[in-house]
Amino acid sequence: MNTKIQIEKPKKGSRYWLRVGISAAVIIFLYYIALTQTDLSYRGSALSPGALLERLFWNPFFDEAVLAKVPSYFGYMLETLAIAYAGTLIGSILAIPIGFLAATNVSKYAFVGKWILNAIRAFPEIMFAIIFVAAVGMGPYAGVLAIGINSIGMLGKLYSEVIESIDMSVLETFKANGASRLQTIWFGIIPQVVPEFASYAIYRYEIDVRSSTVLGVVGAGGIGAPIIIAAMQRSWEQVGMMLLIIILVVSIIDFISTRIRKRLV
Amino acid sequence: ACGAGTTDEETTDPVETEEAGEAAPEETATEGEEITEIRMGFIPSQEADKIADTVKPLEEKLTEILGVPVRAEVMIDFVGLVEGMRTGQIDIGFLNPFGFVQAENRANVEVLVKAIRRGEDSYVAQYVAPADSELESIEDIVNTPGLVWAYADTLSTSGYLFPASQLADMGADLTTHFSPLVVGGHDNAILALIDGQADFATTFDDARDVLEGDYPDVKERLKVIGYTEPIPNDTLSVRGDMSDEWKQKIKEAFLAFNDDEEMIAVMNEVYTWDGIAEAASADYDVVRAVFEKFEEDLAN
Amino acid sequence: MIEFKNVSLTYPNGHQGLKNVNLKINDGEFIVVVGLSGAGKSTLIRSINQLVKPTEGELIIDGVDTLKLNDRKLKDTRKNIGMIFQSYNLVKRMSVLRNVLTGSLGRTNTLKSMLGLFSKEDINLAMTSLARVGIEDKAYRRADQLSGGQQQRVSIARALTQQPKVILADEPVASLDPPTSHVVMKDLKKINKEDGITTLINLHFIDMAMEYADRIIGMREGEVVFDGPASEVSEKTFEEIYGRPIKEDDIIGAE
Amino acid sequence: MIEFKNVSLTYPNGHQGLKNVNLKINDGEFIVVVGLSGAGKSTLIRSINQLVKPTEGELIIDGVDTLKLNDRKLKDTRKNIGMIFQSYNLVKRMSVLRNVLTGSLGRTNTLKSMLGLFSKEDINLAMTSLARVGIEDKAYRRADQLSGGQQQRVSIARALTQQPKVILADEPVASLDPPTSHVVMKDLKKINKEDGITTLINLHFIDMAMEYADRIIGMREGEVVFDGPASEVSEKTFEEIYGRPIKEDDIIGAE
Amino acid sequence: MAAQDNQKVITNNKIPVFHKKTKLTATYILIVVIAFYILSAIFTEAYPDRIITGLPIVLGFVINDFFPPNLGYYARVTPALIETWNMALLATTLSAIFALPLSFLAASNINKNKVFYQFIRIFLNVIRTIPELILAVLLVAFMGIGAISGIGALFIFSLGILAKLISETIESIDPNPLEAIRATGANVFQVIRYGVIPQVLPQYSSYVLYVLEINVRASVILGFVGAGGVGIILRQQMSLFNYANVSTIILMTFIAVTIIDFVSSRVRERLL
Ligand SMILES: Nc1ncnc2c1ncn2[C@@H]1O[C@H](COP(=O)(O)OP(=O)(O)OP(=O)(O)O)[C@@H](O)[C@H]1O
Ligand SMILES: Nc1ncnc2c1ncn2[C@@H]1O[C@H](COP(=O)(O)OP(=O)(O)OP(=O)(O)O)[C@@H](O)[C@H]1O
Ligand SMILES: [Mg+2]
Ligand SMILES: [Mg+2]
Repeated sequence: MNTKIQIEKPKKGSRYWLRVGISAAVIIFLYYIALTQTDLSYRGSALSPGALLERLFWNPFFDEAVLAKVPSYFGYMLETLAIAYAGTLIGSILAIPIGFLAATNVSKYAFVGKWILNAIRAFPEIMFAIIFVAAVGMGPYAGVLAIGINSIGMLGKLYSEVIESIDMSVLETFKANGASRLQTIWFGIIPQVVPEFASYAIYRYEIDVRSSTVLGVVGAGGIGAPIIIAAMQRSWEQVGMMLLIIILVVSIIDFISTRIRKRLV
Repeated sequence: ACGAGTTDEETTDPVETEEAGEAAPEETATEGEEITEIRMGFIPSQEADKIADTVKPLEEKLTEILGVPVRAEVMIDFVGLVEGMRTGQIDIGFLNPFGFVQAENRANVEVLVKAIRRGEDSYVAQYVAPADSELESIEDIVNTPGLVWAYADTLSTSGYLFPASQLADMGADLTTHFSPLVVGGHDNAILALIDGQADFATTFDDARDVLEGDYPDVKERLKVIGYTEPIPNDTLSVRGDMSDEWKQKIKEAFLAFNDDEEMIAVMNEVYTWDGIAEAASADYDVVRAVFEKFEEDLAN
Repeated sequence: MIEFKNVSLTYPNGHQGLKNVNLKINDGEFIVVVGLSGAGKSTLIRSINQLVKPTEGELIIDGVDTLKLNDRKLKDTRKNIGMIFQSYNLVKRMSVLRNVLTGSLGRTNTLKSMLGLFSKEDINLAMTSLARVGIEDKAYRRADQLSGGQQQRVSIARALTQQPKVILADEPVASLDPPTSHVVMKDLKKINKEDGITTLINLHFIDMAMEYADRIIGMREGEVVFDGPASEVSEKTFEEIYGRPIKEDDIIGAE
Repeated sequence: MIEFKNVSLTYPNGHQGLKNVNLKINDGEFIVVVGLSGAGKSTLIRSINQLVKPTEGELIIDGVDTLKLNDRKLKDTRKNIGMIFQSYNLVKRMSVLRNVLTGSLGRTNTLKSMLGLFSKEDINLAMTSLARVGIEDKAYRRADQLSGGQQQRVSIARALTQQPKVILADEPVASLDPPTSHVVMKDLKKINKEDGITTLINLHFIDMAMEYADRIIGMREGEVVFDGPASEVSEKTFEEIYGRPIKEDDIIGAE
Repeated sequence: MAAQDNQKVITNNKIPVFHKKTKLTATYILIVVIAFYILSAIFTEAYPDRIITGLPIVLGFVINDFFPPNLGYYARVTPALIETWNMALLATTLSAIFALPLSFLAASNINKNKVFYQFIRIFLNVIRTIPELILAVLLVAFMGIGAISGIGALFIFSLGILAKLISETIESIDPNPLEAIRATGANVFQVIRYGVIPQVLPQYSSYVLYVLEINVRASVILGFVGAGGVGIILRQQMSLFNYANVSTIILMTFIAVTIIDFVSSRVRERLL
């Protein structure tokens, strides 16, 4: 038992070490640049965090003017929820074909799909919102469309990754069956991925609720404009109250969606 | 400088039209164009220190006066508004002077009226410095090289364009004389002074008010050391392809507010307007002139 | 009838999976293919429905050289060949019945099948197939809720629903424990007898092969080294197939 | 020595996993626990290292009632008890050697182990353990690249690296085919003999139990219904354990 | 058994493909999803006809405004994009470090203390909920203007996403190896190090890269509060209606996103 067992650790080839070396060098270089080129000096603000937090999350409950606005805030929030819901639903459905197109294991033209998705994600959501305001006018509908197309970018990517990780051996059965390509997708792939798709779509809904606030910037509706205006005014009581409402509502959604998703997967 | 307004009864009087649309809940009022709904984009000007996030009272009043439903949406950025006006999706836009100049180029909008604030149809930008600063006047700024200059962003009329133009005229080389600190908002510019990050800031007059909630003593801490020349106030514009009748109608509706205590109060609340004056594109030549100086730099 | 005429198969990496195979498989036979791991059993079976395509020779099914068929025709050929896999290859999240119904996809219009509009006959057939392997009561369960043996029987039912003339089974019992293996082998044998479906099965276990096979094909390094009725299998045959005398482990069913 | 004194275990849902168990396990014994599914075999074994905690009685290991120990002391006790699971429970993406090294975590300083700094002795020991189960050449493979039998041997090596006084094995061969099962059982027996490690194994297969066990403990519905040397096992014993006469399937090794 | 059963099955003419219960649940889900959609659509006036009439306008943007991009503008975009990249990189690194311990605390199979677990989850919800723009405004108020505030906003925001995603991965890992390692007498840190981390590593790195991409794109929004980077010039060029320049910015962001996407898929391949 004391004899030393000599098993050579498998030698990694020189190409392996070259790769590791290059990767390490690139990473170190990136961090070097990031750390030296960014102005990381911290000056601090004369404003005490305590006072700000108090104004944000405590004072609103004693501010008559803010309290009086709570119903209208909930109205905005409801609009945001509706925008996000309609947008996410459209996006999560349209993302399915693109997701399949972008999945390397089912699509010959996966790179096309991936490029489309990357292009959508590279497009700033605010630009989408502007375009849709121009196309369909201001208001929630523009927000729905912007959210919808924006969701395609991320959901399509996540979907394609799910598709890429499915059990391919099942598909062989369909080949042996004489089933058509579409049938193979419908019976062989879709059942395997539906729960994950649904789960990601629900997850995306949460994100969309939050990102629809940005759309308020161009008049695409929801709670975005009021909260940003309040922030610009440094009316922290109002900001705080709206934040609390958003947090409350998103937490409820999170709670429900976690339960739904647990049952799905 | 208040225009004569029509009375409410006149405008709400139904006017027969040949093409009264089926969809129109109420009668439309022109022969030339069928408008069943007026859509109004509303950008709270950064230059105002108090903005309401709702324009409901204004919506209601205009609906009453114009006889068609008016819907207003609040937004932060004017790009969407201008694009909407260009494509005919938005009829009325509240635009700041710089936004209007841009919008006229891009979307061919037409200015109808402009704001009166504190009895003036223009405002100024201010130069602010810490109370204990050596800087006492704009000349001091021009004479001291290397100052850190905080401003909201390069497209802000009062934050950058007008002061920059003034400083350039007074002989400062904008590219070398200052070290600029772009901070995203007028409040941040003031904040940069309070935090000692900048030597002076340029903002609208008086951005310090916004900070009073956080820093009650802001006015003691910071002093105003100068002002720019007047900048024409923000506008109310309509899309260019609107029929003249409607332009007229809208213009009159707004001008009529001058005689209506209640509406002036509303306008004051939502936009700190305390009067409304007729405006022409030429009023904004001064903005155009300033912008042209920088246009080249900004575009590249 | 399936006929291999000088069939060889070279994998893209140069490995020769089949070497000049000549075989005649008559309708209704129950054949077990045995051989060591890597002998080419799977390659042989899978070349029949061209999940791998032989590179040389002729593979004649019902008078047609299937190696020359285009994709459409090949699909038609495949419709007549049911296949059963070691790992069952069921769609886990689908119900048993739907899994079985996928056996009828080859003859169902794509659009109809996607809308779930299977013909009444097919649904009946699927249920009957489930009943034949004794698990019709599980029809609406999700496939992954069944035990391994039950899952394999679902995959047999699926193959049956295809109404094939030939069933290919690639180590159908390798993932199952011995008693369940026997149940599955018995099912396959029964179906072969009742419907006269030509059946080819790959097996590791020689005792099982002997117990069920009408005819045994022994393979070694891509070649057919034995071909004859189970009764002809002798100690010498084992040596041919395994390259060494038979050991206890071969009988219990090890690799 | 391990001693169960009137040990009972009631699961939170009210199910009684163990009913008044009294047992004495001497050092160096090789004990096989048999019983039907649900008889409480796992519960018995797992209560020794308190993966489940008995609710009543005393469980004395080397003179200490382990049911009264606090978390720290319990960890110390666990260090002396190696465990082998039916599903191997290896970390799939880690190398075999690292998996084996986790056996030495109990005696390795937390910080050092976080940094992966195992002592030379431990690494040697891990290698030796792998060699003892005959798979030292796989040390740098990822665990999921091994076959089932090899994975189970890794998990034995992991237990050995722990240098335990007791090894518990909960159906160590249930996922393996019969020949591989024998290899694993032989390994366990060999280690028991060589190192004198007390060994408790749960098994389904009675023939295997008889083949290897010094002593057999039969369980039924949470109670110990048989306890004696393998030689004393009779037809009647089977009836006691299984509640019915022995059948062929019990021998082949089915559930 | 077969013959009789066959008879029984065949005479029974109505065999549903789906079980009644399955069908019912599916129908309910569908009804709920659609009902909510209809409600939202009414609420937001999301009628399809409007997008059809608006489509030419969308195309007009692409054809008239974005095309061709003013490629010469790249000289201005590059430094801004690098600035954005740097902020995203630093913020992602920080959140990748801090998310790990947080996500262990937010995983129910590791953190068995129910109260503490809920507290962590609520905390994560809160930081994930605050819109990035508001987060940036608040941080500027706290910490003054500068890259630090921008990085801070991205950090907090991505910390929430990462910790949630990773904690969910942790909750779904194979618990058996953990039990085995626990049985060797290892303490909780050792169990995490040898049982959990190897299992979540591929997901972890893929999520980190995913968040890196999100951060690169989110810094566009931070431009609104002066946090630097490509956001500032994007907003500027948009306000000047210089869409050819905007188009260049988007094109270069696209390249950045594609590179990250490529690296991310290579890393995933390696690790899975
Ligand atoms: N796709 C492939 N590419 C290259 N070589 C392959 C491929 N598939 C199989 N082989 C090789 O062909 C030979 C025969 O493989 P085959 O799978 O037919 O063996 P088998 O008898 O089914 O073995 P087992 O009992 O392990 O399933 C093996 O040496 C195998 O490595
Ligand atoms: N965590 C638990 N909670 C409640 N009941 C349990 C739990 N674990 C086991 N049981 C029950 O305790 C009884 C004994 O279980 P145990 O796992 O010990 O049986 P076993 O003999 O190991 O069976 P098998 O051969 O199936 O592994 C069973 O009836 C089982 O359902
Ligand atoms: Mg094979
Ligand atoms: Mg058990």
